[in-house]
Amino acid sequence: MPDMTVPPLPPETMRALLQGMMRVRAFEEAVHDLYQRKLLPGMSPHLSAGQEAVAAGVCLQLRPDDYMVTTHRGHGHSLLKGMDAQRMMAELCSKETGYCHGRGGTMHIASPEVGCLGANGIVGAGLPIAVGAGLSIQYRGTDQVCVAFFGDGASNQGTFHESVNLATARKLPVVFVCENNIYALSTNFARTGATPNVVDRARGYDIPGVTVDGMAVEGVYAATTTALERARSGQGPTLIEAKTYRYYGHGASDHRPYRTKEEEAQWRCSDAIQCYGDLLIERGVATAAERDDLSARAAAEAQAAVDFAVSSPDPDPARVGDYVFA
Amino acid sequence: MPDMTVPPLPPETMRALLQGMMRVRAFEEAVHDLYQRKLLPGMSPHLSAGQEAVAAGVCLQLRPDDYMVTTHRGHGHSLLKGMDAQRMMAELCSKETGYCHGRGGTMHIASPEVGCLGANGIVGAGLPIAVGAGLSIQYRGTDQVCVAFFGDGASNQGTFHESVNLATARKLPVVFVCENNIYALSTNFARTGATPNVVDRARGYDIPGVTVDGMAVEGVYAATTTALERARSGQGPTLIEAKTYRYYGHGASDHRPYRTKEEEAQWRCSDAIQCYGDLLIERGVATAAERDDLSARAAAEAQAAVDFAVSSPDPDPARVGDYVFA
Amino acid sequence: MTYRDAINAALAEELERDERVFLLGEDVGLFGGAMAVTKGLYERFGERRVQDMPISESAIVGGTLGAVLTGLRPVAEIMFIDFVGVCMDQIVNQIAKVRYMLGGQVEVPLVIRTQGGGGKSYAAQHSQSLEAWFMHTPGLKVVIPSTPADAKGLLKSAIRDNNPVLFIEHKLLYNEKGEVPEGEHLVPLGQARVVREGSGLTIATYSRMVGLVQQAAEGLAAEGTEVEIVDLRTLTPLDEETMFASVRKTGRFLAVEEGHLTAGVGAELVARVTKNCFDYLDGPPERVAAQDRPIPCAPALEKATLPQVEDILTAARALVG
Amino acid sequence: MTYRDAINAALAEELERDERVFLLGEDVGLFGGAMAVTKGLYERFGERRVQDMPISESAIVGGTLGAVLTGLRPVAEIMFIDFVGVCMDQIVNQIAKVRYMLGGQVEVPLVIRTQGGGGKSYAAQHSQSLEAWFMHTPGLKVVIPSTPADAKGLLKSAIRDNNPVLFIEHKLLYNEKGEVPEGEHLVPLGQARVVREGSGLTIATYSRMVGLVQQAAEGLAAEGTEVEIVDLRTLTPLDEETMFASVRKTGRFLAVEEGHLTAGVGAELVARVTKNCFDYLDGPPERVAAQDRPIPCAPALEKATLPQVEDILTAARALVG
Ligand SMILES: Cc1ncc(C[n+]2csc(CCOP(=O)(O)OP(=O)(O)O)c2C)c(N)n1
Ligand SMILES: Cc1ncc(C[n+]2csc(CCOP(=O)(O)OP(=O)(O)O)c2C)c(N)n1
Ligand SMILES: [Mg+2]
Ligand SMILES: [Mg+2]
Repeated sequence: MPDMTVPPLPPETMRALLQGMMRVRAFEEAVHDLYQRKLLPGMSPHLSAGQEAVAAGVCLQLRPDDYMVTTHRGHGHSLLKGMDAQRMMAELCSKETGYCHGRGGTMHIASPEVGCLGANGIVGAGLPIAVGAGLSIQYRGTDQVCVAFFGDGASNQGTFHESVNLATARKLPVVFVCENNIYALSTNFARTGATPNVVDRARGYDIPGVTVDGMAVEGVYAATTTALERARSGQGPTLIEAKTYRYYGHGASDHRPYRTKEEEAQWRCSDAIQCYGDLLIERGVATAAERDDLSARAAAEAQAAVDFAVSSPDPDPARVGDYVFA
Repeated sequence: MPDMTVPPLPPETMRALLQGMMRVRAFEEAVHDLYQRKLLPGMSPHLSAGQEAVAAGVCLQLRPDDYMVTTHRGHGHSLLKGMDAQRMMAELCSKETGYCHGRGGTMHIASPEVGCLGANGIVGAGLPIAVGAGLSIQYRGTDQVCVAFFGDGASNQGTFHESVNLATARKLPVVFVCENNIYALSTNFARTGATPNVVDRARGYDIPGVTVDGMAVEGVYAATTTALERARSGQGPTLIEAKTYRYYGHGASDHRPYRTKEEEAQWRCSDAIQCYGDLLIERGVATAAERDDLSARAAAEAQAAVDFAVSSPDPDPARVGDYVFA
Repeated sequence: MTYRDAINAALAEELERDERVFLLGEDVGLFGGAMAVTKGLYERFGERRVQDMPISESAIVGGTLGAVLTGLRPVAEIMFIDFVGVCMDQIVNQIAKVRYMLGGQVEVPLVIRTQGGGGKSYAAQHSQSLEAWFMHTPGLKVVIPSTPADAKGLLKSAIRDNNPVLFIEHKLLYNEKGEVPEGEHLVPLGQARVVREGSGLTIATYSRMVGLVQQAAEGLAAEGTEVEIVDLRTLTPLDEETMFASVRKTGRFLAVEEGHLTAGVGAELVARVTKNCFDYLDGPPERVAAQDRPIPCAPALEKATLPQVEDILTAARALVG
Repeated sequence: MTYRDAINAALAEELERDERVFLLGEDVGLFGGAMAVTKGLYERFGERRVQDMPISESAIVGGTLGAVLTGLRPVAEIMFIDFVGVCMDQIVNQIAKVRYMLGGQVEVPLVIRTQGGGGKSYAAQHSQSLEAWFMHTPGLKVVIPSTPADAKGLLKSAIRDNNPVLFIEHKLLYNEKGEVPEGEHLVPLGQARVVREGSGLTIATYSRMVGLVQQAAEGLAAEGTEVEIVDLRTLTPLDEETMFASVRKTGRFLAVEEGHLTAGVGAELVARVTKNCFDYLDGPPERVAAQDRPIPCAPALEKATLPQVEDILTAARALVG
């Protein structure tokens, strides 16, 4: 749990965190809506609604020259690391104007230019890539950091071990952030993990393992600050486990027989955006009107992204052969 | 370190341990000699001379119906789990009378019949197979155990993590025995592992991690006894790390530039066979003559194995196509 | 009965028949499988016989080998064939080779079920047809059914086979319906099926492409070309004789596959046909396959990458023209 | 200069030339590589440029991709090609596809060096020739040199290429000697080399088999058959035109490879030659390749499994006979 003695965040940071979460939520809801309207071809997108506090608490304090590697559930991370909502949405709709000119779709959104090194369709496969970025930072002698997001399910892949071990052995500036939303598709982590928590694994590498409430953005933020400092100062990786929840199913065809309506309702009670908005009002950092305004702006961004995506042209099949080789 | 309050072993067990180590040493020296004489085709064998206390301390207390999975450095484990020295040596010489009719050679010696499920040419690849044996034991509801040997280097492979995690999550009767001989080929574990010891990893899975002096057979034996009991009684895996040393290079072409003559000499001072022989004489469990006799019998077994192997026929090329499919 | 239900029935029957058979994989239990293939089996057979596994494909696949060596007959599921990259060593270096490396000491009765193929805009890591890699791996049988009846009959045979079998389903076939014989329906591994007889052109194919080739054949029939379609059903063992017999009759050969062209299955078929039927050939055999590039997400781009009925028609017309 | 020294020289020159180039792999530093290929580079360039890695092939190979995406040009070593099974996903799903999946946003200038092949009785997991898998993987270049000069010139080109290259050495060639041009010697990727001219038969091959084919060609010359030998040098891109031109001249084609026959490289070569040179062919193209079984340890069995000069002679005689 985050150290409670840290000084309070500046009000503009608090508002930025709230806004960041709202932007992700609005984006994901818009994606969901597009998918329901059959405007989004391909695999039903893996939505991160419910998990916004992790994306905001981590990504909003990354520098533009920091790196981030994400997963199949990576829209929120990518958006808050600095990718453009419109080009993201266009990619989700497989349009020519998307980041990948429609070649990638939901699972392959990336923009190395802004430090987003990639989502991934293979569980756990981003972790070695993040370590490679860490090797590169060390090689080049900069004080950049690479954050690697992964899920509770991914922590059971061999790549998790190889990556954390190498990063630790070499004291690489990599921060491993596990979004433990309890389930890997349908499978409860309790049924497949040796220990109750992913963070317990940190003990095996002798690195700091920090558990945070993934619905409480300031805790995520504080833990990340510490981990980033540690990484930038050459002390090596940290493993952060954010306990969180995805509101939707794994994908659209998942009717969630593996969890109860009560469980879902309970998590929604601690909704990161609702609670943090209330808190900021209570603290006097934002008024109800300001909150509504942030929310409206997030909705407008998402809507503009949808409009852009929907009205964008499809990629030209005549150019399907572009980009195989450089 | 092993619990020192355990009752002393019966004298016949002590003598069996000494004899087991001598048998492995004699076997490995004979293999070395054959290789030098160019009677052993293929890759220069990975000899376990120096590491005999681990093979003896673990394998001599396994039941015939227990299973064992080993590595590229597995002659000792296989011999003491119950494989026949002559058929092993014949396989090493790629002869028709070898366990694998010459198809396998040093890295693929196995005899599932006596519970030796296989050596392996791929570092870390035996671990999932051992876990599969564990799943099978649990499925069949017996009280068998599977021991999985692996090296310090192998502990950096993804398969290590997947295997220990699954075995722990399912409380499988698998005992993981790491022979940490400091080096993976030329690479010191200190340069590639996150923690100084392989056993530190046990903490990440919340299983017992036991370090033993791999040159002291009774310590290995005691730690294994505890681990086997735990496994048989359904409490799941143990990770044992035996600190040991290989006397020879990784293979014959390895002139060991990565370690000093002093280091080698120092380890030889604590030679498991020499020291344990001295100890048994001191304890009055064996006389010098008995020790010599055990040693002579080990040498005779190895010599008989060599004679058998050298005089055995090569496999018939006309039958090279046998055994691809059942 | 659908292809999905046929596979489910085969699994249920073999679980029922042989206590040594069990299933393992990600989300195969409670959830019934990501493709809903194992629905109801967990409820019926319990968690001992239908085991949910962590996302640890190497442990799952290597686990099957450990289980086989100790007396069981596991059937594992890898959710997408695209994921084999994370457990390739266990499939090709361990499972496929163990019997030979051990000089015949063991039999290896295990099945790895997986599904491949594109057409759903799932992009480069969820749309592949990788069977050529495994056809190039001695020691492994490769089964790849196109119909519900074959899916059931071949899977039952695969489970009873004493060799490792990679059983490749197709994601676009799961909802396809077809007649499936009741009860003990076994299709032997290594026998191709002549789907349609004809004298103008031989097309060898398998899996989803069988349906596309059938569509093309109807169009070609209207143009006066009678196509003989050979559904290979298993790539290892390969029933080349059925192919050769057909080519000796038609004098023309086209291989159609969904995998990438270069070094794909079709190359092997063409090489064998050319060698064995050279004097019967009116012209060079042709291939239709996926283009040599990663499979793109956008529907129009995916369509331009994977073989379409139109591509088959074009190739066939060129062959007979 | 030996093949080994030529590779070492290429690495040294490229490390010298470009600060973004670095080496990583198991035992490549202090020890100089399991095959002694990187000897002296650690001493000369230091541990930053020549990095020893844990036995974590997925992290090594995936690590190269992370390094590339952040501005470097890594050269990784996988000790034996047989070990690719443990990092196949990173090679085929990540590295080979990333440029395409990202719509051309990135270039992927990395090299994975490895060595394959048999002939040393190293048995089934240390003797394989797996290039066909990678030829079947769009997005990856596959380079496989047969001589010291090519090893040097192709490796330097590979390191300067902005695409991922799998560079496959052969364990039996390391001690082979040959002339190597001094200094800046570059061999472009995608250009085959005509090793020997002849009008009686075209043999396309690569890597160690080039030497065996040369031996066979001498025998055949004595029998009156002049063989034209094409060393492909790179499988992707494939210089098919050089092959076709030769076949149009000779009318006969033989593909020789060390990998397994079925769905191997030769199948692709035969399929292309048949298609493009059908009217020039006097008879069906042939293939010589490893038998379809795991590679056995015993020397006599290994010999009966891998292609020998005698096998090439037999196939060639049948073709011209
Ligand atoms: C290697 C691999 N195995 C399986 C899958 C299929 N799959 C995709 S997402 C997923 C669940 C991942 O769970 P987790 O890591 O917890 O992430 P979450 O979906 O909960 O965000 C699975 C099994 C895959 N894509 N790659
Ligand atoms: C996946 C894989 N990577 C690399 C190798 C090459 N290799 C064989 S043994 C070895 C060192 C293994 O070290 P360790 O596990 O400590 O066992 P030891 O040799 O010390 O007994 C290496 C790198 C291999 N066989 N397989
Ligand atoms: Mg999860
Ligand atoms: Mg070691």
